[in-house]
Amino acid sequence: MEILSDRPDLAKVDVSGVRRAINIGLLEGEDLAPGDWILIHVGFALSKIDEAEAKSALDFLESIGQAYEDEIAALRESMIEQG
Amino acid sequence: MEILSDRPDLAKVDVSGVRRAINIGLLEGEDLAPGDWILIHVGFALSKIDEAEAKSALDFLESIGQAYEDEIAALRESMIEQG
Amino acid sequence: MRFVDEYRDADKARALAARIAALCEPGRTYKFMEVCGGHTHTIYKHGLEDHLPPAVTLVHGPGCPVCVIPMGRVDDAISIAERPGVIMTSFGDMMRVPGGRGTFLDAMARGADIRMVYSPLDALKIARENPDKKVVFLAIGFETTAPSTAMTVLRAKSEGIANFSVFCNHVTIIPAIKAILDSPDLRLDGFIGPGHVSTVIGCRPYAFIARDYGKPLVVAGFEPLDVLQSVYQNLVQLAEGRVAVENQYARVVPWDGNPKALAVINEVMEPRPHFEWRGLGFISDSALRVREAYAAFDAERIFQIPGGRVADPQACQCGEVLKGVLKPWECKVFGTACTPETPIGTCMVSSEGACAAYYNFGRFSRDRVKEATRT
Amino acid sequence: MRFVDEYRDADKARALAARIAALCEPGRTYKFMEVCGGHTHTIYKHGLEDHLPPAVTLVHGPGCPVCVIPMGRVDDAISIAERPGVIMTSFGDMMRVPGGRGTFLDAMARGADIRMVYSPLDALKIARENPDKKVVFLAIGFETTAPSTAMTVLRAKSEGIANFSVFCNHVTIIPAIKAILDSPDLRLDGFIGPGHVSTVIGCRPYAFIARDYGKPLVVAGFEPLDVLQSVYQNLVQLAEGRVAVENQYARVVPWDGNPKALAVINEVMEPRPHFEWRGLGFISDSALRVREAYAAFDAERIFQIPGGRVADPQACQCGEVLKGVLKPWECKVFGTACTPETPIGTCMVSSEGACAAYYNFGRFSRDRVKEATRT
Amino acid sequence: MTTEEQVLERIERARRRKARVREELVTLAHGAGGKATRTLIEAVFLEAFRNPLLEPLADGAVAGGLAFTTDSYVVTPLFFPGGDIGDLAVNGTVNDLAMCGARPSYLSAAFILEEGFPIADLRRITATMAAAARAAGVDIVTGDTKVVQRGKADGCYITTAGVGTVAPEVRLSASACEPGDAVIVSGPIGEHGVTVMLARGELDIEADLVSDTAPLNGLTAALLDACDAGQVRCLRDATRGGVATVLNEMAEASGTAMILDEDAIPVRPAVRGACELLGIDPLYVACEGRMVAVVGGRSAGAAMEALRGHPLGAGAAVIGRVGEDPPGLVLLRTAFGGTRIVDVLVGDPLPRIC
Amino acid sequence: MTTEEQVLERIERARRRKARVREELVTLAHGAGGKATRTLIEAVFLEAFRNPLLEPLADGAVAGGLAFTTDSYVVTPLFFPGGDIGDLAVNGTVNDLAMCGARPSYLSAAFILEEGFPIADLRRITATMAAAARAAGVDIVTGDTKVVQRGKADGCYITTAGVGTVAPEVRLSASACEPGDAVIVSGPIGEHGVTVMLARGELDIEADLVSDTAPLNGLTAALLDACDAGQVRCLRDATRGGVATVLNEMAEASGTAMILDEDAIPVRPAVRGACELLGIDPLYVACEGRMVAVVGGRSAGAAMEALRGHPLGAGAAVIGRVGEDPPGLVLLRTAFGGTRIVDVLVGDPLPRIC
Ligand code: SF4
Ligand code: SF4
Ligand SMILES: [Mg+2]
Ligand SMILES: [Mg+2]
Ligand SMILES: [Mg+2]
Ligand SMILES: [Mg+2]
Ligand SMILES: [Mg+2]
Ligand SMILES: [Mg+2]
Ligand SMILES: [Mg+2]
Ligand SMILES: [Mg+2]
Ligand SMILES: [Mg+2]
Ligand SMILES: [Mg+2]
Repeated sequence: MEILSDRPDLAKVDVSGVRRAINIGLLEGEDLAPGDWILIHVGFALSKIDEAEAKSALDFLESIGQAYEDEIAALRESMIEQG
Repeated sequence: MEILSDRPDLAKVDVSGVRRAINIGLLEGEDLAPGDWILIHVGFALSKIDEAEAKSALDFLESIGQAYEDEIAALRESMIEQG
Repeated sequence: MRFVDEYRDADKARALAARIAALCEPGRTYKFMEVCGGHTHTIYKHGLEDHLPPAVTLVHGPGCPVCVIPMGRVDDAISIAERPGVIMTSFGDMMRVPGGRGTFLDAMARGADIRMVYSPLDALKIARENPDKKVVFLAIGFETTAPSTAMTVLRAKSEGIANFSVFCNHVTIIPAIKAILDSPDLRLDGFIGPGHVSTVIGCRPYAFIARDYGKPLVVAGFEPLDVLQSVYQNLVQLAEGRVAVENQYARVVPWDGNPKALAVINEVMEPRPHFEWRGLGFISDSALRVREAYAAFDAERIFQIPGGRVADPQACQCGEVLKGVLKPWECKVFGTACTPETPIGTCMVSSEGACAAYYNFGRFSRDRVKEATRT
Repeated sequence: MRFVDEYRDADKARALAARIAALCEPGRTYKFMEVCGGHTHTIYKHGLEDHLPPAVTLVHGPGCPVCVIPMGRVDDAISIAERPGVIMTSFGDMMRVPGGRGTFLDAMARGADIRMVYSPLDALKIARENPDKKVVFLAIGFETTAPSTAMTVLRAKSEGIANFSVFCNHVTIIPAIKAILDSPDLRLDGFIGPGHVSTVIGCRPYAFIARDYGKPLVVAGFEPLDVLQSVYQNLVQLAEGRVAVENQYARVVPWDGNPKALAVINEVMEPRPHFEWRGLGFISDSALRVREAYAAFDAERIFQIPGGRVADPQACQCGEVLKGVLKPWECKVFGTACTPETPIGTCMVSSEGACAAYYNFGRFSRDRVKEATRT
Repeated sequence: MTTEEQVLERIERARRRKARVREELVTLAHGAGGKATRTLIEAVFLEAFRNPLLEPLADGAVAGGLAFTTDSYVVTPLFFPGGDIGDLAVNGTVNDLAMCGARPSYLSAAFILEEGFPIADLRRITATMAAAARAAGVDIVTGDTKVVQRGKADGCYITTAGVGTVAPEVRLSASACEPGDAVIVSGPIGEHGVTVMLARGELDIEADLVSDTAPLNGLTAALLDACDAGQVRCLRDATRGGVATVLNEMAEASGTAMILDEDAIPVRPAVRGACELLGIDPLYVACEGRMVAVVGGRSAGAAMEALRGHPLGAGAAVIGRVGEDPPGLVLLRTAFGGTRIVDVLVGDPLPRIC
Repeated sequence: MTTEEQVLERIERARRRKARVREELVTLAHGAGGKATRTLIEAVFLEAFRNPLLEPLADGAVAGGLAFTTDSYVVTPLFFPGGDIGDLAVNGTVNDLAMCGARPSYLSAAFILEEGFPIADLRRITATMAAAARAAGVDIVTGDTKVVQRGKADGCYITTAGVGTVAPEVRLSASACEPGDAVIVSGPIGEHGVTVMLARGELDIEADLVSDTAPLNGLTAALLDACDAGQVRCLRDATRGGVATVLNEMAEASGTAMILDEDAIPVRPAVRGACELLGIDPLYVACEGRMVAVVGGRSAGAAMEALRGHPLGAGAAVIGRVGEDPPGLVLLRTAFGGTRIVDVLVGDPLPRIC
């Protein structure tokens, strides 16, 4: 995301090389900086993405994934034992 | 030519089966009747054709034509005489 | 077709041609000017000159309404047409007339709404059907069309059609003929008088030509036999040593014209002090404008028009052609730079223009064509 | 793509699915309603139900903004669009929504100028570029889109764009959830809360659901793992015997929402006393209208709209589907008379509509499809 | 002083110069079928695509026993007395194949529809097309449909293309016309063009006229059958630009003179009347079911017999002959006994008649 | 109470009913390439013109060793990154011939120009067409030009038709797909459609994308060469309606299920990003230089090798397989590990992308 100098309420966002000017008037007061991720809806930025929260949510998912793989592995072993 | 009853300034003219409504406002005062021939220019009747004058002009042309044919015939005869 | 076919008869033409040939004094040449572009068209369309002896030459006059419109007026018309909300209406002949900024066709391509009409009444109809547009009728022509324009203005007024106006370019025939007669480099033996114009103005206004200039004038119809007969009547006068105004077209032209038409013109229009004619320059009292009383229908008053004068292209010799001083093919650009496709002068546009008629219908030497078509 | 791909991972989905299955009490079935149409779309687009045990059913709620617009409002919008000089602008989803007189597409075919936009700002741009037209933005949506509409009105005012107005159909989510909860024929175990709406309103307004109705609600994001995780969190609450509002989507949704957005809505709009919801009937205080102070931008005030109520088609069971009482395929006309091509109800139009999502993405029995795609 | 002959020579040089488009924008004249159209085609399309099959700019291309042609139809009004855009689109392409000496086999039909176009009108048009295809013995085997926004078309445009087979002994070409050949038209001219102009209603003129639109492949087959091999030099349907334009193209391609007899040219009274009223020349008015055939003098009698024996050629007439001089021109001996040139049309923009 | 299975059966019956146009007026949806387009074509055009060659509604008609096809091009804007209406018009028709298994021979080109269209743009377009024709090894041998009044078109519409020759052993048909066949795309999908949408400027979105427009006849020749006779079952260029539409037509015609693997479908990041932003599915987005090939399992390896060895097939991928059940449907195994149906598009009106 890059903030356009001439229009403080507009920012240029980039999603996988696709760029669009976005109105960031609804994030007034937020501390926006280039590199931030924002949620866009019908041309307006609605929310700034909280990287810490994102990380903790993903960590949770990872942990479940890991636990699951451990279980699967355990299950396989037990099956081999049985077989 | 037929005069339209609902619009006294309009007449329907017919040229070889081609019909057009014509403004006859410029012939006001002329005695127009269905069957009359009129001269039309850009949608207006400019003049009523004078059948007597037309006939006399054609008569003149016919007479020349006739005289010419007589002459040609005379010429031919004289040529035959000569030949 | 009645009043048409009987005037296109080849046998009668040959008979008349023989009379014409017989009337020519040996060793003398004759030049007659057909004033009206309609006659020019007839002459070339039917190959009338093939019936004339070499001693008789027809000279094409200034009577093509399209040919005499100066470039400045074309530009003015385009400038009106290009205003937002304007529909310009015009006879088809005007579509390819070049102004300083191209033709109507070019203006249409740039976005102007210009529509072809066959009658000023069609323009009025368009105005009626497009109340949110300003519909302008580009009025051109001699006294033949002026009454139609005037009638249409009267109708617009009586119907209360406020979005209709006329860009008036009507011209009058008598001052033009006078200008021709006064030009020093001209040698003419007589005139073929304009048939349709005379329907309106009658035959009296030509009296001065016989009286003051000693030339015969025969008002003629538009079928080829009409024209041929008027040549004949000119020659008869000359042979009999008299000059007069005669009316070959009496079946249509009343000696006194159409008083109603004249009254209508006079009601709506008045003479302009000056008007520029293409190639001929400014001629006094030679054109009509809309009277003050009808200002609401006068496009010249409604729209601010540039009104600039545009000099004719250097190469253009239309003036000489219109005066009958040059034959079309004697113009330096005839058929090369100036063609009906890419006209430089207006005479190359309308099928009534001398150059266009000559180029389209008669470009090749008459002898060669006659030879080729011999059966 | 960041924040996208990592939430579409099949392995993580399988792991979470195993947890979900493990959380289900044997013999018990669970019904969770995803309130938001965006979730419905996610569920079908990614085949999320394939990861759910048979005991867990997802029920599609009234959160598709297109699906809740009553036919009368569609007709009103068309009647505005058909006024001369009007350009109606709308999100693409609305194009095929049937009113009593056909759809926007039909109105366009009849001559209305209706244009698809992706943002109300695009509509404002169209207004700027067409000063001689009246440009109306058809505003639909929950609190997610209402701030954008309000911001656009503020911008129109500050720029002095007088030819722009909004036909306001914004609705609010809480009264709708309350109406669902109050409907007698419903059995739900918990809610998947709307992620985008919550970005604006935050999580506090849902407190009454846990407190007064004893149901859990987990605000969820729009990637399939988000939704799956919110099912998991619902089940965890139930397993632990507690009910609460939880925020699965904390990376985007602040607990207190977006105060600026709420302020902007409040500046420009006020609650309507009543608003009709398709299939659900009139719900009090469930929609927004433009405040008196912004009357100049309110299409409802500018244009005289018929404002008629059009009864839903006899066969339409959208109300039951929106309340989650019927599964889409249980509607009598589903897939026969009512298809995405020829929708009878609005749920068949938008890809967020439960019926359309089910028809387009999941029409076939899950088992047969699973069998077919087994690698 | 330059003589008239010198001027004429100068003009001929100017006419032989490479076509050049002077306009910056496309004008209606570029679509009218006259000189501007020809210039655009030569200076832009031929210049860009140049290849031996395209070069003759004939009704279609012929190669390896196959003829191939296309035309777009943008006529307004879509429905007119005697036909509609549908049979125009089928007959027009059938005819272009027939003019190549081909037996038409298959047609394609691509539709550009304007948003808001009545489905009922579309059904009416497709029904006419189907009937026309049946009458011509061809199938419409492939097609396409596009819809454009309101104001980006005029209801319905149709583009047809056609393929047909050409017998090995048939080799028609405008350049094959020879002095002594007979110039034939297959029937009265100008009916289609006048009918459509009047059908637009703007002229407030009525006439008992119907379009001449018809498939000419039966007629051309009969003609080719009846004449000795090689005697049919060239066939052209006299569409946009009319008989005059077709003859000018033939004269130019073959370096011959086409010498017509005005009295011999069949024109129905109503067409003549309308043309007089409108100040146009029937020789330039489009037909959609009439052709010009140039046939070697030796087979002219057989050709006329074959044409007159077919319902679509009942009004066929020999309207002139091919001469030697002046090369590249069309001359007319008028009914009045005079002569004139019939040049390529530099007309005012015509209404959309096809 | 009716069960879900009963409902599904009822739906299938409804879907098999004869297509019927319910609208009275043509809407933009009739041109979008989805269900409405199909309905219009079946209920109006096929109904009127019905014949065995037209019936398959394929890319073109094939008979007697000859393929024949047509398409109109109405794209806006006329010029876009990677191409313009000119190469679209040439490549599109070349590709339709190639999809018939034909070697393209000749093209026709019919232009409908709007009064006021810049001659310079026309020159630019014809130059692109000439270059595209050269690249594809075909000649534009016949054509037509019409000019319509301002406001009756959108600058320039082009209709091309094409003929080509089909080798006797090549017989491609949507109905030939069999369970066990591999479903292949020749490269990343959706680039043309997204490029044109963004080029209109209305979305205010930029992306580093160019149209994929390209002539595929070289690629199809290589493919047909590499595979055993009969192993290439069907080829389709994935234009309006995209890969999803093409696969639905194949599934329906052959009574098979097309089973896709979302992970295997090549989509460039910028296409994916733009589609996410616009809420559209790349499977429905038009390509103008990509094809779907269904190849017998036995030749799938050879097919992939041939495709990958050609510059226009470097990004080819096997995206799925043909299955037996449920007949007539396209299924997708999602990256998320779920499954869904990929139905025929009933989309909102798309911008004019071809
Ligand atoms: S050739 Fe052209 S420039 Fe010369 S007089 Fe004739 S119209 Fe005028
Ligand atoms: S099938 Fe149609 S009518 Fe029935 S609930 Fe769904 S959208 Fe409404
Ligand atoms: Mg032809
Ligand atoms: Mg053709
Ligand atoms: Mg043709
Ligand atoms: Mg197609
Ligand atoms: Mg229209
Ligand atoms: Mg195709
Ligand atoms: Mg095709
Ligand atoms: Mg195609
Ligand atoms: Mg053509
Ligand atoms: Mg335009």
